[in-house]
Amino acid sequence: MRVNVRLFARYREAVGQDRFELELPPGATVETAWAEVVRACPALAPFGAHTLFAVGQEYVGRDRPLQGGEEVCFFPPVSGGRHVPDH
Amino acid sequence: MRVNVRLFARYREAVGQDRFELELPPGATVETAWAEVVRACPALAPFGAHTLFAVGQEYVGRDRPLQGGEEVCFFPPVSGGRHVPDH
Amino acid sequence: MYRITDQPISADALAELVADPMAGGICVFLGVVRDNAGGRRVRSLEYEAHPPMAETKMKEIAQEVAERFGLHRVAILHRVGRLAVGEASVGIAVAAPHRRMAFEACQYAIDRLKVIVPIWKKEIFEDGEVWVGPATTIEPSS
Amino acid sequence: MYRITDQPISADALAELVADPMAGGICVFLGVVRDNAGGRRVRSLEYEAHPPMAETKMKEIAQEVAERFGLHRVAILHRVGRLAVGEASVGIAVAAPHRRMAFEACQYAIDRLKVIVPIWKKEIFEDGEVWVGPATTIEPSS
Repeated sequence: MRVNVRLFARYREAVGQDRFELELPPGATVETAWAEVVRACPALAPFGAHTLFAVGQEYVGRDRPLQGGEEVCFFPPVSGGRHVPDH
Repeated sequence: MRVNVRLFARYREAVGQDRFELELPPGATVETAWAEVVRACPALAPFGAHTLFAVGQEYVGRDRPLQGGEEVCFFPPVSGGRHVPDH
Repeated sequence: MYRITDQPISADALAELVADPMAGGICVFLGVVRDNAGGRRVRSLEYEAHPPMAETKMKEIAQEVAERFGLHRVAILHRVGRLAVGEASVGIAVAAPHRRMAFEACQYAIDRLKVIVPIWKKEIFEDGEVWVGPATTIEPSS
Repeated sequence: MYRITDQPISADALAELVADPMAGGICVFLGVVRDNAGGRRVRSLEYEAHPPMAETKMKEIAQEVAERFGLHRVAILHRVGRLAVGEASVGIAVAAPHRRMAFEACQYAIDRLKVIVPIWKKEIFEDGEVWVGPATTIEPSS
């Protein structure tokens, strides 16, 4: 099946594009999609533990099964240690 | 000595003017001035206990002695029982 | 800026007055004329002030904000004259490095304004009117 | 109104959006670009969003405000693109019958926005840049 991947902020910059299609085996989850993308772009690997995921317009967990045609978003985490509000 | 009296809001409306001069004996206080004004305009009498007083731009007590040429303000109190904020 | 005015109050103008490169947040409060008061239908409000003393007291509030919150960017405007439902009678803007401080200082300022600033309003209902003044219980300083 | 925009944010326009005859107070918060972050001098900021999801999450915040405070007059705007020091990146307005509620609800809304709305900013310093995103620790719903 094919899903649409969207990248934001530093992920978009690291990969050099903000969206692409991904071919995944049946039964793939958000985690499967993430692993595929990291394999193609190892620069994303260090962020894995803190990445946020969304499908459609809702945050989801890594184990969320994907359906063909769905859009999965990879949201980069808060920048290293900067949990202080700026305003 | 002569002092300037200023009236605001309902006091201004009750007396029909917002300022006038008052002739007071030496040693007169804010209380003396208030009593004089109430004598001339008894409609103010019921508010006496809650009136606020200011001389210049500062709140003062009833026992504040007045100097010739000073301006004394009589501020009407909050309307009966309406201590609830409106916004 | 601390001013009694007979002109409409603009939140943007207030925010502009407190703008500061070190500010991360600006809190603007507008007090607006409601269509009801004490259960009665309000037609309009008429505000009256002792302008020089009101401005002096507003400046005192800004000094209190500076002492309590360490903030120096405060603007307070209060309108006088007849206002219709929906119009702003008072506007306060506070700029702060962080947002929590902006909210707290702005709320402090409007709470104090209601107590110490000599401004009265006449609530004009369809069936009468009533004067409301500052809720001060402060001890005079002399 | 809950909107991602590339236009300047106006506090007056926000206040206008929440205007209500029953409102006695309107609290407007503007988050503005500070000249420093983490001790470094900021040259500009660049905001990026997932607009449809950001707008959905803003609407959720307004629903939370309605549930917690009983208020239905909330407007949230967030700007994207490059912003200079002093420009507003986010604006929130809340109208309420009484002022305390307006302050509390507005503060609640901006606190939530920082956590759940998918918006990132790149802080551009004189000597480098860094991305900052939502501070969410929420448990995904599925």
